[in-house]
Amino acid sequence: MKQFAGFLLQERKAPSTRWTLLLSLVSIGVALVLLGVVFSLYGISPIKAYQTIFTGTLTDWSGFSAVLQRTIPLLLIGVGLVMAFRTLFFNIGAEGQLLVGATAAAGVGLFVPLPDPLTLPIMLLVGFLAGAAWAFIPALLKLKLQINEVITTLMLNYVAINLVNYLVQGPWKGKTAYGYAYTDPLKDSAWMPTLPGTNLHWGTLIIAVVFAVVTGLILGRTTEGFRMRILGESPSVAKYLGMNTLKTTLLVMLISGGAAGLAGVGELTGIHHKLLDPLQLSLGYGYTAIIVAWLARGNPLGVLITAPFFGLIFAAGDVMKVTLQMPFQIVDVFNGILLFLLIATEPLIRYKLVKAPEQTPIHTTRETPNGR
Amino acid sequence: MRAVQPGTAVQPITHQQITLSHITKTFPGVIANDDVTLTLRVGEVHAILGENGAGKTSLMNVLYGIYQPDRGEILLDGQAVKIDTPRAAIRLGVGLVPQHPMLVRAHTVEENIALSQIHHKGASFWNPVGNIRKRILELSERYGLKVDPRAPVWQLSAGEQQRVEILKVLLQGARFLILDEPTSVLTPQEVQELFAVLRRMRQDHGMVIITHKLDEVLDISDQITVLRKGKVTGSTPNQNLKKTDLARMMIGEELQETRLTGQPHLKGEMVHLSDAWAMGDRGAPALKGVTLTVQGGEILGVAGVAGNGQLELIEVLTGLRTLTKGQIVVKGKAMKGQGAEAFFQAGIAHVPEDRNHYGIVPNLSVEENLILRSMNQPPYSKSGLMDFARIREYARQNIQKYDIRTPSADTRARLLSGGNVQKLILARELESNPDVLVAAHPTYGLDIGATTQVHQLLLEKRAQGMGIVLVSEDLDELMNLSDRIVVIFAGTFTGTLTRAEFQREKLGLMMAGEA
Amino acid sequence: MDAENWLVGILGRAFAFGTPLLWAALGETYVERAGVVNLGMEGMMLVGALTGFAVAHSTGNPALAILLAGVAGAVFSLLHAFMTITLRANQYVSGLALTILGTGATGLLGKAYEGQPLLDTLENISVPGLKDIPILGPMLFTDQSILTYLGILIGVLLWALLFRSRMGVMLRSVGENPKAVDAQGLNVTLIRYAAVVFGGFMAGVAGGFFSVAYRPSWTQGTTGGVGWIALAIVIFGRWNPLYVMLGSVFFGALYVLSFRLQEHISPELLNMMPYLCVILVLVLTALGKKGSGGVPEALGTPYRRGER
Amino acid sequence: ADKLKVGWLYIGPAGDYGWTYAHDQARKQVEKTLGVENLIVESVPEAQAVPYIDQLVKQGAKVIFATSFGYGPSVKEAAKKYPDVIFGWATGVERGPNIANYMADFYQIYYLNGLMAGALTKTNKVGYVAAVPIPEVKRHINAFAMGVAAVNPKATVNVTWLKGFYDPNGAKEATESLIAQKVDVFAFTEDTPTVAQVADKKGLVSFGHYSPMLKYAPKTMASGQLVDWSIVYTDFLKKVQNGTYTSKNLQNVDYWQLLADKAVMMGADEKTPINPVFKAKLQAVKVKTADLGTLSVYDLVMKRLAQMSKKNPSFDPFKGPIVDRKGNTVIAKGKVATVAELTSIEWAAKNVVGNWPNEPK
Ligand SMILES: Nc1ncnc2c1ncn2[C@@H]1O[C@H](COP(=O)(O)OP(=O)(O)OP(=O)(O)O)[C@@H](O)[C@H]1O
Ligand SMILES: Nc1ncnc2c1ncn2[C@@H]1O[C@H](COP(=O)(O)OP(=O)(O)OP(=O)(O)O)[C@@H](O)[C@H]1O
Ligand SMILES: [Mg+2]
Ligand SMILES: [Mg+2]
Repeated sequence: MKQFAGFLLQERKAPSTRWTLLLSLVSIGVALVLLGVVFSLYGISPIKAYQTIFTGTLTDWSGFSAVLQRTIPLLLIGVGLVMAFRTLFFNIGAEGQLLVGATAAAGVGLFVPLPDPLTLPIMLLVGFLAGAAWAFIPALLKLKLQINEVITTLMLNYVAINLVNYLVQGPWKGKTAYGYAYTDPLKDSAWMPTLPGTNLHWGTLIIAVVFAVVTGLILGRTTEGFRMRILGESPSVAKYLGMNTLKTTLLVMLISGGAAGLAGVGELTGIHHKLLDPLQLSLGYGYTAIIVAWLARGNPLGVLITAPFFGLIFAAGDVMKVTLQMPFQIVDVFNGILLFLLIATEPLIRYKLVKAPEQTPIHTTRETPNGR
Repeated sequence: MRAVQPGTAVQPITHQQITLSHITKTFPGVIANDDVTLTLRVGEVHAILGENGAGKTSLMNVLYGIYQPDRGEILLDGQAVKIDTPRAAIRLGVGLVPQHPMLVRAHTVEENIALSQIHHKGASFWNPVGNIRKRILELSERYGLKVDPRAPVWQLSAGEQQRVEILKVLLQGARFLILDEPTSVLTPQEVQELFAVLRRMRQDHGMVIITHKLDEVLDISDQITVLRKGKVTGSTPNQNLKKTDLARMMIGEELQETRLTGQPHLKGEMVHLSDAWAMGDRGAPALKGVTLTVQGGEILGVAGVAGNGQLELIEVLTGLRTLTKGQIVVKGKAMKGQGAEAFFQAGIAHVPEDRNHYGIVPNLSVEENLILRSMNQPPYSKSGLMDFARIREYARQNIQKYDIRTPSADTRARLLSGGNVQKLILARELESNPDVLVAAHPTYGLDIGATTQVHQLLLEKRAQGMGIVLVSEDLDELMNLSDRIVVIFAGTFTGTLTRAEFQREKLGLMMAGEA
Repeated sequence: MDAENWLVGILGRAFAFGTPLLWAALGETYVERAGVVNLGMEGMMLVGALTGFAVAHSTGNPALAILLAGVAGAVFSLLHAFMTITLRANQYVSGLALTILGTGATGLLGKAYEGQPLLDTLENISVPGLKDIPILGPMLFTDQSILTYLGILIGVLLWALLFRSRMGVMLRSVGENPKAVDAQGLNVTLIRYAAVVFGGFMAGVAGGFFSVAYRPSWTQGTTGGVGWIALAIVIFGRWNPLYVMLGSVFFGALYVLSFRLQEHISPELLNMMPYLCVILVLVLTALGKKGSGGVPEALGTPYRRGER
Repeated sequence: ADKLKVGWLYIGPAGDYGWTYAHDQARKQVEKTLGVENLIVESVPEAQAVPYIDQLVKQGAKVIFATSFGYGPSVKEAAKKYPDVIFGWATGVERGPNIANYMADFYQIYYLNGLMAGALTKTNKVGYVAAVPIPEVKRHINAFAMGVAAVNPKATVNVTWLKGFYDPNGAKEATESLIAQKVDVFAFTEDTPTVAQVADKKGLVSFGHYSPMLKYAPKTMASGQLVDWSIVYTDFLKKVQNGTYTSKNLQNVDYWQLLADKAVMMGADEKTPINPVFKAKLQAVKVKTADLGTLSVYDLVMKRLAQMSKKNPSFDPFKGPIVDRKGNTVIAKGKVATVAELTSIEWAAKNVVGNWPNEPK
C-alpha cells in the first residue's frame, strides 16, 4: 500500500464504468494537447490543425467513409481481443490472424472454382476459420504446456508475414503482376461491394457491428461468457469445476482469431482484391486493435466507440499527411503518447486515493496461504 | 535511542531480552494492536495466541520493522531502539521465519541463503555461495537443521524449506526469532522435528511462536500471551495449563470441543471405489489398488502423512483424476471417464485443499464465486442466459446463512480472510445438497472460532444424511469427527479403524506404514 | 569455394549481423531476469540509432556516438520502467507503446538526417595475432566491429555476473521471487529499474551499431524489426547469456543464409525460421522437466508489497 | 491566377536517397521554375492510395503524380472517380483519357556501366544487388550484364535479390554475400547508398544508382546512373499549364525518356560521368568491337554514350540477335527490342548467375 502525501491507494471493490470513461477521456484530451505541442513545433497552429482534421474527416463524406473503412478491421479485431483479454488470453497475434485469414480466403478466391453467389460467403467462412486456427496454436500451447501466449502470438505474426511474402513472391505470384509481389486480382464475384465512390465495404461493417453486439451479449449475459471469465481468471478453478476448458478456449479462440481473419477477408475483398505485401494488406491493424481493445476496458460494446475513434485517428493521420504536409510518423507519436497515458491512468482505475489516517503503515508484507 | 547506522557490520549480539512496550497500531477502521506489552527473553519460547485478526501478525510486523507503531516503543535490554525497516531489525538481532517460505524456488539452498547475506560485510562478490556452505553445515550440526545446501528449493518439502528459512535467520545473526504459524504447513512429524530444533536453539535464542493449535502451544512454549481484538487478555508461564484454559483466554468463553456423538444414521452406499489405481503427477502410481465405501450419514476420516496418495484419492473421488485401473461407482452408477463436473452433478461436492488456488476465483466477486457450481442451472441461468438479480439474491441469503464476513456481495473474493474464504466455499458446495462432501483439510489455518463453525457444519450435514470424506492431518480433528478412519500409506490403505479403535499411537504407526 | 571457407564466411557474417542482436538480447536477458518484459526493444533501438547517428554526424566521434546511443536508449527505457515498475502497468502493453512511440518519434525527429552521409564511422578492426588462428581467425577476429568483440566479452562477463556473483543472485532472485528479495530488505524497485535501464542502454548501443557502424546512415525504421528477433533470442537462449550469444550467432546466420541460399531456399522461408525456432524451443522447454531453469517465475508480473 | 496544384504520391520517405528522393528533387525544381503548388505524401502504401488521392483532390490538386508502378489500380480507380483530374503514373503500363504514363529509364546507362564493370573486375565476377524481380529491374540487370559481356566474355554477373526496393540492412548483407563469392565490382537497384558504402569499405568498385552517391564512396565509385525527373515533370506540367494536356486527351501520352531526352545521365554525380580515379584503368583495357574496331573501354563508353544520346540513337543494347541463358533467342537478329518488349522482360542474359524468379523455360 503506497502512501502519497497523506493519501493512500486503496483497491476498489470493482472499477467503476463512469470513472473509467472519465479517465479515458482525460487521457485522450491530454494526448491531444501534447500533440498540439508537436503541431506548434512544426509551426502549425494546433487549433487550425484540429480544425483541418475535423473537417477533413467528419464533415466530409469521403473523409468520413475513410474513417469507417479503417474502423472495420479495428472493430472486428478489437471486439475479438476484448473477449480474449477477458479470458486473460493476451492475444497480440491479431496481425498474423488477419493475414492468415486473408491468405486463406485469397486461396479460395483464386484457386477454388465456386459458383458466384457462394464465392464471398465461403471466402468469409474460410478466412474466419483460418484466423481461428492460427490463434488456436498459441491457445493450445498455453493450455496444454503453459507457454506464454504473448510470445507465441507475437512470433506467429512474423511467421504469417513471411508466409504471405513467400506466397506472393513465389507460388501465388500473379501472371498479371508484372513481376511485382502480388497475386492476380480476384474475380469480380469475390469483390465485396462498396458504397459508390468509396472504399467502404459496408458488408463487413455490418458483420463487425453485429459481431460486437453479439459478443457483448455473450460475455455479459451468458453462462458461456461467465465460463470464459472463470477460465481467464483462474485456470485451476476451471479445472476444479471440471469445466471443458478446451471447449471454452476453442470458442474464445474462434471468436478472437476468427474475427481477425474476417477483418483480413474484408481488407482483401473490399479494398485490395488481391493478396499482396503483408505490410500493405494490414497497416498494422492487429496492433492498433490492441489499443482499441485496451481502451474499451473489457467491454465489447465499448469497442463500438473506440474502434471508430482509432479509425478517425488513422484517417486524421492521412489528413495530416496530405493537408498539413506533416510526416506520417505523427500518428505513431500520437498513438504512443495516448497509450502511455492510458497505461498511466490504469492504477487510478484499479485503486482509489483515500485520506490516510494519522499514521499509516509504510508497507505490508502480509502473506496469503496457498495451502500446500 | 540507539540509532542504527546503515552499513554497520553485524556484531555478535548478546542481548538478553527485547520488549514491545505499549504498542498501539491502527489501520483504517481497525485497531490491530491496542497498548500491547510483551517481552521476549533468551532461553524462552513465547507463544502468542489469538483468533484470526486478533493482531498477532501485526504485532510481529511491528517488531520486525514492517509496520511503525502509532504509539509505544521497543526496548532492547531496556534501551529504546528504533526498528523502522526489516534491515534494522536484522541488525538488532531480530529474525523472521515467515509462515510460507519466501524462497526462490528455482535456486539452491545456498543461493537462497547467499541472498540473505547480501548486506553482510564479509560476503564476497564473486562466488557468494562459497563460504556459506561451510556455515550451513556447522549450523545444521549444532541444531539438527538437516538440509542439503546444494539442493534446489523446489525439490524440498515444506519442512525442509522452513529449515532453510531458520538457517537464513540464524546466519544473519538473529538472537530473537519470530515464527508466525510455522506449523501450519508441516506434517505432524515435521512439527516434532521443528520443535526439537527450537528446543535446541532455546539456550541461546529467544523465540516467538504463533499457532492456532493449542496442543502445540502447550507442548513447546515457556510463556504464553493471548491477544483478543488487539489487546493482551492474559500472559502466563506455561505451567499446569490445559487447553480449556487457553481457549477461555482466547475467546472469553469455554471451549466446546466439537465432537461427534451417537451412531451414524447410515443412508446406504453413496460412493464405492474398488481396486482403484491412479498415477501421480510425477508419473509413478500414487494409488495402488484401494477400495473404499462411503455411506450417506457417516464421516469417513482419511489419515496419512502428506504425499502418500491423499491428494490423488481426493481427485479420484471428485473426478479430477481418472483411474488407470479399477472403478468408481456413485449411487450405483459407474463413473467412467467422466470429469469433475459430472461428479458434482452426480452428487459429490468438494472442498479443495488449496482453497485460494482451487476454491475461489480471487478476482471475481463473492457472489460470482458463490454461483460457480450452479451458474448454468435454473433459476440462475435459463437457456444459457444468466439472471443476475436472482444470483444476487441467492448470494445475499448465503452470505447471511453461512456468516461470510465480507464488505459486500461484489467484493473480490481475494480480499476475504482465510476463514471467510473457507465459509464461502462450504456455502457453495453445501447449497447444492450433495450426497457426499469430500473435504480436504477444511480447517487448515483457521482459528478456533472458525474451526468450530466448520466442524459444526460438518456434523450437521452428517446428521442430515450426507456422507463426508474428511481428509486431514490433524489427528484430533479426525478422531473427534470421524465415524471411521482409513489410513493411507504409500498409495494403499494400511487399515480402517472404527471409533472404538481410535488410538493416537496406533494411527501414528499405521501412518508410518508400520502396522 | 570449399565448404569450410563457405562456412567460415557465413559464420563471420553471422557474428557481424549477430552483433546488434547480441547487445540487445543480452540487455533484455538482464531485464527479464529481473522479472520485467520489455517489448519496446525496437523503439529503444531506433532511439539509439538516431541518437548515435546525430552525434556521430555532428561531432565526428563514433565512439561517443555509440555511448550516447546507449544513454539515449537507457533514458527512453525509463518510461517503461516507470510505467511497469512504479505504476505496475501491464508490461506487454507498455512495451508495445514504447515501440510505437519510439518508431514515430525517431521518424519525426530524424527527418533532418535522412540521406545524410556519415563520414566518421565506427570502423571494423582485425585483432593482430588472433586473426591468424585457423578458422577462428578469419571467422571471428578479422574485419569485425569492435562492438562485436566487446559484445562477446560483455556476454561472458554478464554470464559470470549472473551465475557466479552476489549481484547475480540478487538479480535472478528478483525475477524469480521478488517477495523473497524484498523480505531481505533489498530494494526490488531499484533493482528492476537498474535492469530495465541497463537493457535500454544495451538496446541503444545495438541501435547505434546500425546507424554508426553496420550501415552508417539514418533512415526511419532503420533497425528493420531486429528488436523482435532479439526478444526471440532471449527466449531461445533461455535467459542465459551464453546461450543468448549462441542464439545471436545462429539467428544472425539465418539472416545471412537468406541471401546466400537464395537459389535453393526461398528467403521468406528462412526468415520465418527464427520465429518458428522460438516456438519450438518454448515447446521443448515446456515438455522438459519443470521447476528448474528457464523462465524467471515472476516474469511479466508487477510486484506489489503485501498484494493478496 | 491560381497556382496549379500538383499532388505527389511517394512510395517511400523523401529522404531515401533513391527513387523517391529523385522525384522529390524534381518536385522542388518545378516548384521553383513553374511556380506550381505541391502537395506531397510520403510512404503511401501502394494498395491504399485512393484515400490519399481523395484528400489531394479535396485539397484542390488538379494533377496527381503517382510515382510507383504499384499505384496502378488506385490510379485507375481514382481516374474514374475524378474524371477532371490529370493523373501521371510513373512506370505505368496503361493509359486513359486522364492517365498519362511516364518513365525515365536507365537501361542504356546500365549497359555503359556494364562495359566499365567488365573492364574493372579482376575476379571476373561482377555483382548486382537487385531490388524486386520485376521486368524493369530485370531489364537493367540484362543491359548491365550485356555491357559486361561485351568487354569481358569471361565475367559473370552474380545477382542477389532483396525483394524490396528499400531494405538497407538486406542490401548490406546481400553485398557481403556477393563479396564472399569474390565479387569485386557492384551495381545495384535499391533506394539507399548501402551497397556502395559496403563495397567502399572493402575498397571494391561500385556504380551509384539514381542519385549522386559519389560522396559515399569517392574513391571507389566508378560511375552510375542519374535521373533528372524534372525534365519530364517540367514538360508535362508546362503542357498542362498551357492547356495542351487536359483530362480528356492523355490516351496516348507516354513518356519513355532516355539519354537523348536528358532525363537520365551517366555518372557518379552530376559532375562526374566517370570517376577520374578509374580513367587510366579504363583506358588501359582494349576491346574489339564489330562496328568501332579495337579501342579502349574508356573510349568505347564515350562512343556508345554519344551514339545513344542522339535523337535517333545509332546503338541499342537490346539489338538482336540476343540469346538468353537458357539458350532461347529472345530478340531476333537485326531487331531492336520494342518498348513493349522492354517493359515485359522476364529472361536473363547469358552471363547472369543466380536465382531468377519467373524465368521462362
Ligand atoms: N495492512 C493492513 N491494512 C489494513 N488492515 C490490516 C492490515 N494488516 C492487518 N490489518 C487488520 O489488523 C487486524 C489484525 O490483523 P493481524 O493480521 O495482525 O491478525 P492475526 O492475529 O495475525 O490473524 P491471523 O490469526 O488470521 O493470522 C485485522 O483486523 C486486520 O484486518
Ligand atoms: N494488505 C491488506 N490490506 C487490507 N486488508 C488486509 C490486508 N491484509 C489483510 N487484510 C485483512 O485482514 C484480515 C485478516 O487477514 P489475515 O491474512 O490475517 O487472514 P486470516 O484469517 O489469517 O486468513 P489466513 O488463514 O489466510 O491466514 C482480512 O479481513 C483481510 O481482509
Ligand atoms: Mg493468518
Ligand atoms: Mg496472522
